[in-house]
Amino acid sequence: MKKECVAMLLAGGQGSRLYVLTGDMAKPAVPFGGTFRIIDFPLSNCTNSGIDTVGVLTQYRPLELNSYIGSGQPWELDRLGGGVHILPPYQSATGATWYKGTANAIYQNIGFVDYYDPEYVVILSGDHIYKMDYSEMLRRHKETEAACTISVMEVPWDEASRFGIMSVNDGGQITEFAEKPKEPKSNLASMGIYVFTWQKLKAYLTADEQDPSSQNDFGKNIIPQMLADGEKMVAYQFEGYWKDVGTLDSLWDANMDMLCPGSGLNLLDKTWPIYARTPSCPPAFVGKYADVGNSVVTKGCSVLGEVKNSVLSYDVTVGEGAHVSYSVLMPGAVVEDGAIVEYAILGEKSRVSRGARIGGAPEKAENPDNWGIAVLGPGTVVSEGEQVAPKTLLDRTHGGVKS
Amino acid sequence: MKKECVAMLLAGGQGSRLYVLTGDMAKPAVPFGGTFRIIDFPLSNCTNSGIDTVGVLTQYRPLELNSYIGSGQPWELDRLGGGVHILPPYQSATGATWYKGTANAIYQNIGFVDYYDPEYVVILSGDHIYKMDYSEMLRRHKETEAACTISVMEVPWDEASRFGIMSVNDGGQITEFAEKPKEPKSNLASMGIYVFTWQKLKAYLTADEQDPSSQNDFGKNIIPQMLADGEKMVAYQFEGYWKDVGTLDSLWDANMDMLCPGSGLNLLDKTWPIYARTPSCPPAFVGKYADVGNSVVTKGCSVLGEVKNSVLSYDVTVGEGAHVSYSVLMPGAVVEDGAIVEYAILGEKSRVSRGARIGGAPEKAENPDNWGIAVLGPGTVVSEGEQVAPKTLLDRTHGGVKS
Amino acid sequence: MKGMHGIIFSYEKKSGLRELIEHRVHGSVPFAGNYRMVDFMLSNMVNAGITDVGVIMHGKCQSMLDHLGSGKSWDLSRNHGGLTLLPAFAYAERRETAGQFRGKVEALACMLEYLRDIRQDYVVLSDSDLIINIPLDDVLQAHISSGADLTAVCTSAPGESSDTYFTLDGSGRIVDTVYDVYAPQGYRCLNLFLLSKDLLVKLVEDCAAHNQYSFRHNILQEKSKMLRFNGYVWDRYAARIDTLKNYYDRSMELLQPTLRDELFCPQRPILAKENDDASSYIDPSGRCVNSLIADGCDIQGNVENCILFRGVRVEKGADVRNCILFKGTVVQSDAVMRHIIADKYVHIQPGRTLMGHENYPLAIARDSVV
Amino acid sequence: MKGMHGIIFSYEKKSGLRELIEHRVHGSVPFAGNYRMVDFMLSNMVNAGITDVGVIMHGKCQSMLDHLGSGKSWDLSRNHGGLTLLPAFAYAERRETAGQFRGKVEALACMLEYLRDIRQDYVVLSDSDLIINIPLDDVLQAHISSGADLTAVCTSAPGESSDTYFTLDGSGRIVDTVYDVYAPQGYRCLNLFLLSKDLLVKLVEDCAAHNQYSFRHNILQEKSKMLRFNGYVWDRYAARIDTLKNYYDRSMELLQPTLRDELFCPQRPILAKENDDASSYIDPSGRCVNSLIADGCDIQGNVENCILFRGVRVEKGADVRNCILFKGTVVQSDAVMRHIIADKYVHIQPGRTLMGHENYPLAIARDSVV
Repeated sequence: MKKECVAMLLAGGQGSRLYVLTGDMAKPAVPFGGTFRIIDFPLSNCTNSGIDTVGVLTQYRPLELNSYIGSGQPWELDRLGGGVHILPPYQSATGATWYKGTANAIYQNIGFVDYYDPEYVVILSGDHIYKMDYSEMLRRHKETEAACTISVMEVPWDEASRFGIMSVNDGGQITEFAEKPKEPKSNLASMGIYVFTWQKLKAYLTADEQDPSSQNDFGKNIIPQMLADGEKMVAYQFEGYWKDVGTLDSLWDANMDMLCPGSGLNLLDKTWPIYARTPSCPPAFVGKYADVGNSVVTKGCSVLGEVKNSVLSYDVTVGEGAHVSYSVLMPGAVVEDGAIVEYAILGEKSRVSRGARIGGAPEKAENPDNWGIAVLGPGTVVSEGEQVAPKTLLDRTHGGVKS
Repeated sequence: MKKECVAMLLAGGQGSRLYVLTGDMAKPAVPFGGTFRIIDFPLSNCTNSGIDTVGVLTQYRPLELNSYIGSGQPWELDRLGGGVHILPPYQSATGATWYKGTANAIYQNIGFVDYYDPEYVVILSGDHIYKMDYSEMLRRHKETEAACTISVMEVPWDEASRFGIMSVNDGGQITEFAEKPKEPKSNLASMGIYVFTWQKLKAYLTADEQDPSSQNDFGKNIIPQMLADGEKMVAYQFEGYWKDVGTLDSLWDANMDMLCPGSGLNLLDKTWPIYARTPSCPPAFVGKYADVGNSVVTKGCSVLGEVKNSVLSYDVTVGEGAHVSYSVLMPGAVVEDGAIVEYAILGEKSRVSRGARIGGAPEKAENPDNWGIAVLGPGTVVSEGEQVAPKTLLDRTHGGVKS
Repeated sequence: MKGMHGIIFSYEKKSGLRELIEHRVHGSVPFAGNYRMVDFMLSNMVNAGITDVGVIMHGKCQSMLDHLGSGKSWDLSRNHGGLTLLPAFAYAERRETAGQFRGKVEALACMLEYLRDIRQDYVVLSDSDLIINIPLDDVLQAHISSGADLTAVCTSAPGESSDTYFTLDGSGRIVDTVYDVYAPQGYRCLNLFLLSKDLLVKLVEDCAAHNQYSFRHNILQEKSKMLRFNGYVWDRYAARIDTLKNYYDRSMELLQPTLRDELFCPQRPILAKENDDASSYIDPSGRCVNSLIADGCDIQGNVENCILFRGVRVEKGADVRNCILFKGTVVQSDAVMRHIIADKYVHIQPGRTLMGHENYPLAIARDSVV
Repeated sequence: MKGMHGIIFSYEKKSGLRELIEHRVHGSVPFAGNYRMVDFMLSNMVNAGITDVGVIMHGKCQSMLDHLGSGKSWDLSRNHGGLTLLPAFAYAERRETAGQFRGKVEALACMLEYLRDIRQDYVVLSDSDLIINIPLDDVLQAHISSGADLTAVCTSAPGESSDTYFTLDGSGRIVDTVYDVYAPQGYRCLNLFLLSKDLLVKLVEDCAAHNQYSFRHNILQEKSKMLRFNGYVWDRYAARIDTLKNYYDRSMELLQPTLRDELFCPQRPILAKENDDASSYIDPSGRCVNSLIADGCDIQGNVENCILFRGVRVEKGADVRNCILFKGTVVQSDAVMRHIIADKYVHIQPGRTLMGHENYPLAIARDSVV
């Protein structure tokens, strides 16, 4: 069973910064952009790039992710001799450990990769929204005969200190790597997408595992070590839309980008399709007195009220006289008659009862510095007439208010 | 998603008593009877009994089992809203633990069961060879309105002290349960197959979890506690072939039972089919000078020598002049020209080189008390002319000889 | 094995659906934005626990074949049973023609071997173009408890004069069956029947032996003397669609929430084939009201009282009212459309005007550029 | 997208396979114990990385339809591309007959829309009954590097006089194409062709416009003047089977290990449809030698020089030699069989004797009780 390239997807942990939304699921299973979940992006990128073997590394409530991915059929990853496999930690004859870090997660699954005996491995992250042809990056990796190719993109200079920054010479080779440098020497930020020559990576993973002081992390340990050892590290410059949606704010931002033609995120474009698993629903219904503008609606929706600048996932209901703006409504969310939802994320099957009010516009905030989007976790119910202030996070217990 | 009945399959741990054969896989993935693996029996029983939702609990190297089960298609368990799911331990918001015992494994997956909101749960074990209609047992459970129905079978009185023994009154109700009693009061042994009313079981699992002294085991804790509390416990008497194949000897025995018309284990019988996932191979070839008797052969086999009273799985090769008797040859095993294999189990892709000799007949043993079957682990190679004595266990390192 | 087996008739017949069935059989005509007509009956069957369904095909069945595929979308892709496609090749060969079956019984007679091998006790027979969401397990319960030999689902809502009508007595027994009537009378037959497998095989054998081919004449009318045929009255949403006008009206009805709730009740979901469409985008510059909108649409213009299938694009300034636009229709800027049914991939160029009337909606053939 | 697209012709034609194709097309005739003939070409395609395959069907294709299903067994069940079944309904209707295509080009002309939509650069055309295990990616490499417009796979092993034969020049170019010859000469065409999608569409359009329908005459012979057609010589195992005798001989050959190793090389596995059979049991009372035995057999009697398909039962005292027994054949006690090809579920009663001859093997029709 020989494959040229296998993808390993770090579906990651609990997504603590998204915790209100991930009470029941792994971060990559969080809904995005109406029809999708975050993990649809790397999986569809793999399929469209001709990579048919993907390992998904997760240790946090894999059940939801497992049943979402299933046989991999929506992404054409239900292949004999390949396909998509969920890889939780397991007990082996020599013991059992949870994944200690991103590098350790791959280390623990060397056996899986070796089964396919690939030349190259692509390491992906489960919480990025982007469309990218990995085969182009792989082609460049082969051309330059690099040990590791890292995809990078230009970021504004004033934001560069928030990223892992690469200094690159004229040939595109990486000369220096600095994690969140105070004084960045470059504005090329790592996107956390790597192509490795597998035998090289395997050697470094094995060595890293022997080092008790290591955090077993790609960014902190493996990449710096390879650079220090003088391995050939090449930067692959990506142009296009890319966003890390690891925080509630960035998740909301990315959803809003969908509604902005200039953002570069066009999900109706079919040349690089993103696939998803969705239930069967009748088409969306927009009512006689509805007023929908600059918004997306999805099958199963019923919109009777006003919806502006918002993303409605499937099975969402917006009642008569309700008003929704600048908000993300996840599958099954219900906004009852006359309720108002502004600058908010409503989790799956959450419910805003009649006349309640969630969030508010920044321009109306009393203290603009303390303003933020309001978030309801999955299944959270806000009762009739209740007010939920901006920046409030509510989960199902409706206790844990954090502001 | 309402199901009347969900099955939970305890695919168990490392199978330490089978360890030479399970170096790379969970016990239920061990091959059996030519075309099958052990887990095919409970899975096929579920399908044939009309149960279409099965959770498989495992924490030991789930990858092999995972890719064997895949979408569940060979067992018709690739159902929308149901099907077969592998359930490894996971990290939840409240922490992460490995499965502490059989009851704890179910306890950790209460969420999975509740998702299907069943009336009843069938608890199965992953290392039994038998054909059983669970729907009959379920029917009896409903008729008697029991909290728990335990399937039992009569064992010879002199073996009863090796089993969990049930005392039963005239109405079939269990009055007493004794784990491996010295002086058994009955010869009805528990087969480790339970039907529970789910709400009852859930309550007992939750209570058991609170008890720090509990081993969180069905046989040791849950069943005795329910009996002590006066819950209605009913015995369901099974008649037919059943064997626990948790040891090397019993695994070999059960394979030999296939060749014995009186044993009750007839795998060619199609009225209760057992399904399996097997690779595509050409038909078995039996050579011009082959001599095959009272044996099974499977696709992909090539038999040029003598094979008597043996079970040959797929892709097995027996060379010219080789002699195989009273042995179990797992997929891909090779017996080269002139080699002799008697009373042995050859693991997957193991190889017996020319002129080597594995095992021996009990009647020829120097010390009959110390005789036993010889076992080669998966991938083990025995070199030319080498002798492997009866009762020897060899694994791939070919070091760990144990006799 | 107990339970029901499904048989769906999907061969062509004389039809008033005109352009819509130029390249399709009835059952594969798109309906209600996300679906093909046959999805409804398949979903009814699957929701009632049916695992084995045979689809009898004839004529232009490429679109049906492509649509059904392995049956995976309806959970009917199985190693044993599941979906079986039954094209009538042998039949066409025997009659040395590619013509139509003369009747349902003739179609069944061609599949006798298949019928004899059915492993369930009861068989549900249905056309492929009945739009309904009915709990077939309830029909089975009624069939069994009534002791009837055959149960026919019917409705008190009148239809065409060419339909079949029953007269029921107080016990629900069909005491008279008529068709080609002067005016609708009694209960209209929905061509959805339930009977035991054994009786079905016997009836088909018997009819075949006498060169009888019509289900309604040779079975419903003639056998009702010796056997007990019952009616099961269903007065919720049920549509049998034979004309464009009919197609248009029954589609537009679905803009009423109550009817939609009847047809798409969440306990018995209607399963469609999966697709990869993203959510639909509605621009602020248009007005989009009282419409059903499938995924993947890009709506920049006015859309009012419409049913939009997947991937429809309505450009800025276009004005589309009371229309049904099939998959991939493009309406360019400033075009005006009223009472139009546009088949797949119709392209309306900028500024064009197309007007039908409520009483006479117009259909535009697939791939047309206007 | 680069790469190849597969097209398999699976419609009936005049045939010497008699009983074996009474209820089947060629491609679904069982072969080599575990397989149907079409499995070989499908596996060749899949092993060369082909993801999209169209199967052109006509006539008695129910068995083929059932066999292929969703294409899952060959990893061809895909949301995009994968296996497409192309039954020639529209064609039969247009000609108002259920008759055969007059030739391959006519069949292709009926599928022109499909051909134009092919998303790969190259197309492999093959019959469904070619038994071969050939690396099609090597053929593609040869095609590209030779600069030929079309590459035809051929063999130097002679066949029937009705076959097509090529004369190749030193560069591999086909300089002459003949058929219906007095005696085999040159390289025999295996009806396996590779050419670019664009050229295929152009050739088919051109032929259709001139009412030309024969691939070998109108394309191989007539177009070879203007275009460069090359031969790719394949001299390992390759069987095109047209007669019972031929079927028997090419099957029995597989008892030779070397030929079997060529056809079933592990680098390019031949994929069959999954089945649920247990291992075969061989009783000590019989003698079972030099035979191929599929799973699920129960062998109590003598079996020598045979090919046994799945689920065959040979009872005690029966003596079966030089026979090919299809799935589910039962040979009861003390029956004697020589040089027989028994179709599926044939039942031989106790003590019966059936004898063919090596030069004239006899076939027993499906389900016969002897």
